[in-house]
Amino acid sequence: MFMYSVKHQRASSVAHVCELLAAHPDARPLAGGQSLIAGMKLRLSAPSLLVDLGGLRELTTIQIDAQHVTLGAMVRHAQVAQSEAIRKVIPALASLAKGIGDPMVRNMGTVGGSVANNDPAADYPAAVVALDAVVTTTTREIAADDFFVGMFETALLPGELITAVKFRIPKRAAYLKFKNPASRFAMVGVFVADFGSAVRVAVVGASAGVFRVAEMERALGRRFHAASLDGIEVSSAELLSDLHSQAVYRAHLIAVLAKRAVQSLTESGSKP
Amino acid sequence: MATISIRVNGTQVTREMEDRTLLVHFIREGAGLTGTHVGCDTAQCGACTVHLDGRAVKSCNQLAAQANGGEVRTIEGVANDDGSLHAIQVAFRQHHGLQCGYCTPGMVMSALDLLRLHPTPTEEEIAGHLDGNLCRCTGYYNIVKSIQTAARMMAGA
Amino acid sequence: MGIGLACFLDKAGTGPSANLASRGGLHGGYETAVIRVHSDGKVSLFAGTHCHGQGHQITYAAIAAQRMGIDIAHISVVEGDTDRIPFGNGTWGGRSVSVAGTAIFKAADEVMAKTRRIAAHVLACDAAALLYTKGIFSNVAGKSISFANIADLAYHGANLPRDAAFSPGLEATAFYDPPDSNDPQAMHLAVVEVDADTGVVDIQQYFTADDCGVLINPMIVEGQVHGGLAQGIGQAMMENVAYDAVSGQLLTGSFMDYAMPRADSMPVLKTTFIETPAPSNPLGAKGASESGTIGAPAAIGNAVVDALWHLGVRHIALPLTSEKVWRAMAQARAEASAVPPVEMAIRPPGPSSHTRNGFR
Amino acid sequence: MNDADTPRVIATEGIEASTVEDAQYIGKPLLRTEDRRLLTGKGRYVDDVVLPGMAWCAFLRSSHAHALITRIDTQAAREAPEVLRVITADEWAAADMGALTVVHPMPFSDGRPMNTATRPVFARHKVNHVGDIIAAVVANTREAAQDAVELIQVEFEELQSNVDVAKALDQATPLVHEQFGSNAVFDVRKGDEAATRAAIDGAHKIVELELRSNRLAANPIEPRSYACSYDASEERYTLYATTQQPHYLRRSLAVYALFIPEHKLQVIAPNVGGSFGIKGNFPVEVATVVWASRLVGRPVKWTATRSESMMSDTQARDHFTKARMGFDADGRIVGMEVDTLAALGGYLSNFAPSIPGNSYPQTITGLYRTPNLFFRVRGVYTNTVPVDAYRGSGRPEATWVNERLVENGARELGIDVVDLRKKNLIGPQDFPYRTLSGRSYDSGNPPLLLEKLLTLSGY
Repeated sequence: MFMYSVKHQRASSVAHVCELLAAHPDARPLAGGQSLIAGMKLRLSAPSLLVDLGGLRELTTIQIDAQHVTLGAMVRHAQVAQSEAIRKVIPALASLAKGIGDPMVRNMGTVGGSVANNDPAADYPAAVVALDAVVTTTTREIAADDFFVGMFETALLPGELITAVKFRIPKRAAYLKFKNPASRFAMVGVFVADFGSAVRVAVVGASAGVFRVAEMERALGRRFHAASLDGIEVSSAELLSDLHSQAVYRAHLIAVLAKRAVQSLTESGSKP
Repeated sequence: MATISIRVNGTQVTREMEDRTLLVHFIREGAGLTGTHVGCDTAQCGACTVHLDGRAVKSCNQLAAQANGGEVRTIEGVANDDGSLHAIQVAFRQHHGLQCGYCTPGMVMSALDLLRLHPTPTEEEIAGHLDGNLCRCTGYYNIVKSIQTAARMMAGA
Repeated sequence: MGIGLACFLDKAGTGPSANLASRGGLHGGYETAVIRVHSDGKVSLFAGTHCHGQGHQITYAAIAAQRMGIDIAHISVVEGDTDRIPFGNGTWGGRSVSVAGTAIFKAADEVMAKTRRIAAHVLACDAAALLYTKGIFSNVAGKSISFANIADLAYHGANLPRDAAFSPGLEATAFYDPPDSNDPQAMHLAVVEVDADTGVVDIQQYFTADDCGVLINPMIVEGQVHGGLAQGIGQAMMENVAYDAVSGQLLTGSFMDYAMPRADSMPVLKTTFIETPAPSNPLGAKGASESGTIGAPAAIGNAVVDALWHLGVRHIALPLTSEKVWRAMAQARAEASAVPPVEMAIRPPGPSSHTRNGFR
Repeated sequence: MNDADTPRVIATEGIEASTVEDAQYIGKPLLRTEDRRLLTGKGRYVDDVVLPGMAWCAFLRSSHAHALITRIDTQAAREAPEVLRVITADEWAAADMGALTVVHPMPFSDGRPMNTATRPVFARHKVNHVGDIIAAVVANTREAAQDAVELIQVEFEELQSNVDVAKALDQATPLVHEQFGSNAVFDVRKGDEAATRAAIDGAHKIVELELRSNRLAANPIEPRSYACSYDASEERYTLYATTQQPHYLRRSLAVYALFIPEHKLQVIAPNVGGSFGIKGNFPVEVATVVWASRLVGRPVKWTATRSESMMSDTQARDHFTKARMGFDADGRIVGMEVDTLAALGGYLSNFAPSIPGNSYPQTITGLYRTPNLFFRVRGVYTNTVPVDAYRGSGRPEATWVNERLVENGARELGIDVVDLRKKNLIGPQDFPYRTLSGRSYDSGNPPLLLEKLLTLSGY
């Protein structure tokens, strides 16, 4: 398929992006474009203008301090996957990035694009929620738990642009993904993050959007061990059934992946 | 319409094309280099893989305008300047790493990207890296072998 | 762990045409080849098949060059142009080498018979007494003439006897209708491991033994085995065109939903061959392209049943997706509720939930 | 040539043909001559062909599996910028054009001819699968053609659909082609039903399975593509086509579909990027491309997008089978009974009926001595993309049935799966071996092949 006619304009600054988005209500910011362009080619969306963020170097920085890893919105997945510094502080984040799509997609796709798109089967929302991140936009800061609203829906207002995502560095964390055999998106992805004081478990791929599993979080908060998850079942009532998996199987996979994620963090000799 | 100018295999190519033109169509129709192929429309098959500013990308999944001012290397730019085959091309031939040849340019460009990052990959790393490249003919065995051999040849060069 | 076997056969090089017609077929089973020697002794070889990845050029050239005793580099293979090539039936059903290859073989013989006649005429001896090696005919007297020189004479036309057997030019067309199809056979052995928690089937090792007659180019034949196998593994493990049961909508409308094997889907593989010549063609060749797709679903299906037989699993439908395998295990356990459930082993995770082995 | 006794593990590393002495080329892993071209991006596939003044074709395809077409309005598309021509079934019919022909029909066992509804170039009045072609647009650019396709307005009256092969012949299942009064295409029976039943019923062990062979898409990575130019002064067509059977494509177009003298149509198949069967049958789009090149007086090209391929390339397999196999106490097969429903799609493609009707039963007993065989195969219409040849064509379906029965037989008898196979394998001395499925196997040595496999695998 070939996309509908569209205008392309490269933005020179974040302010310029805001200007263009304000002037063209049906404009879309274009980050890496790995989902947006693909969707436009299938004629699933038809913005009149694409505001290309590709030239905005100020959005490509990775900042790490004692508590946080902050990724500029235009940081590519490959950058995260290959970053020694990130691998040192949140290896799960680097490994999540390394599992997105394929090498070519990772060379183009961006954190900001993925988070703003909020594909229910995308990986990043799991990290954002489990790592209790803050999404910084051109106008405000949004807590992870408030950011993802529904399928492909976020708290972003028209004209608002993500500029960075600030992840909290956990004591330990792991992300495991059961790949859809065709698309390589997550059929189920489970991100477990242990902050010492609390544990966060975020699931993607299984329902209309990322969600947390409170019962698992409480159990792991009491004792961070795979056995703590014994008997905890995720209800399949709200989960997706589609060509690739029925809800019941997704629910089962969540339990299995969560256990394996925890186990990978508690097994002797394994890295934090 | 937009004026798009991209350096393709060392030659500056400037064309007036619709904004919606994909990079792959700029390469195939604008630059006239048809070695880069289109095999799907959802960025799964990787037949369209080229290098943009040194990194492998799927040229069917971005606008030519996004690459404006950039530098693209395609399969036509892989062989040595004297016309002899690059080590990776020699290895693909040696190991029967191609059959119909349609996915091959994307495979080669993707493999070169891997060898840039990991000059001595294991079989498992190679197979993992080819996640974005579908081949329907070879069963991948000879492709993986080809890339391993190319790695050895390139290290020895 | 499970081991699965499949023993099976293909039917290739369908023919003769009359046999097809007797079953209602409106198309033939023959194939066409033209061997055209040019005036300098170089050769264009035209075939009515069409290559789409199988390496016809080198395979056909090998047959012609060996039969003609000339350098393979002196042969160009031409396919895929109805204005240049006599009517051919094309490439399908594992027929190109056994049928078109034989047409080439026969055209080569016809060209060489004439070449020999001309050589005998020039060297003034009996054709049967000529020795032919390395592209040169020689007689007992030690006089000789090269293949290229004969071609030159044939196209000059001036110094040939005025006899139909010595008409100018040097080319032959063969329409070859095989007397029978051939029956390539193969056997597969798959070793799988089933993840008891998730139902993920990991094909750990795969072994194939093929008897596709005489191998003209073993590198290419092995490539055909590999490629077919990937598609067979695809049918076994993941490929499935799905339609909505109610609306009839195509659910697998793109590569986002139609899963196919990738490099990391392939198991460790070992191949072997025996060569029982096909009796119906002088090359002894049989079809070699389909064994992978034929045997893999059965071998893998049998291996998974082997792995789960003790649970009471007797059959799982294709493709063997992890969910189906998981459900089969769960159902078998439920049905055998008297039997205590097998403990769910927790396995350490790999880089993703689904790791693969390397290659051989 | 190797001794049949000598197993050969092949080195995949090829050798340069120039290193071979004395023209002994057969049996050598010679490197391919086309690789240099294909590895440097110099391959030439149909979509690489650009003809001077070339226009583009795009198709409007049915989004419904089964529906009546109550109205088609092409006016907006015809008036859209850059559009040269809009074609529908009415124009095709008005021009007295032909259709695809099934080149390998299968009858009913009682002698009636099969129920033939061939795949049309344009669906008229009714669509029978998602992807069925309703109209074509020819325009100056690919994008304009695609844009104009969306301007064609079609009103449908949706019908209930029939997509499950297992239910295709059920009383309640809607008919794809009303005129036949059934979804059956053909019904082939072979073998001695009573003797086979008796042998199986009296067997020491009976294995019975319901098996499905899943529906597949061949998906060569190169999508189908056709580019045709028409020379009015010579009334000659030159067609570049993704095909594995150039002459048959010419014949289909010339003799059955467009009635062009064969000498006025040149088919060129350049590099073909994989096919596996699907580029062998007659692809309906090509007829439109060739015809349109004359109608608009310019070269016309169509290249499938992958989404289009998924709903228009012929698909494969899709069988539902009930099968039984009986064994004696030693594990010898005493009989096999097979009843298969094979989906052929919404229409018949060229070779479709012969795949389940002929190739499938011919290999159903595999390499095992089977003293009693009865099989019944019924081809059926469903509201799905037409089915045709794909690598294996009938043999994978047959092997799936045969080998699953043998495997479960061994397990239920408690006989080692290898031992049971050895007992039943055809021996080298049995060739040529005539089977009850109607085939004579030419040559082979199955026991040796099994030994080689077991040695190789260290079983």
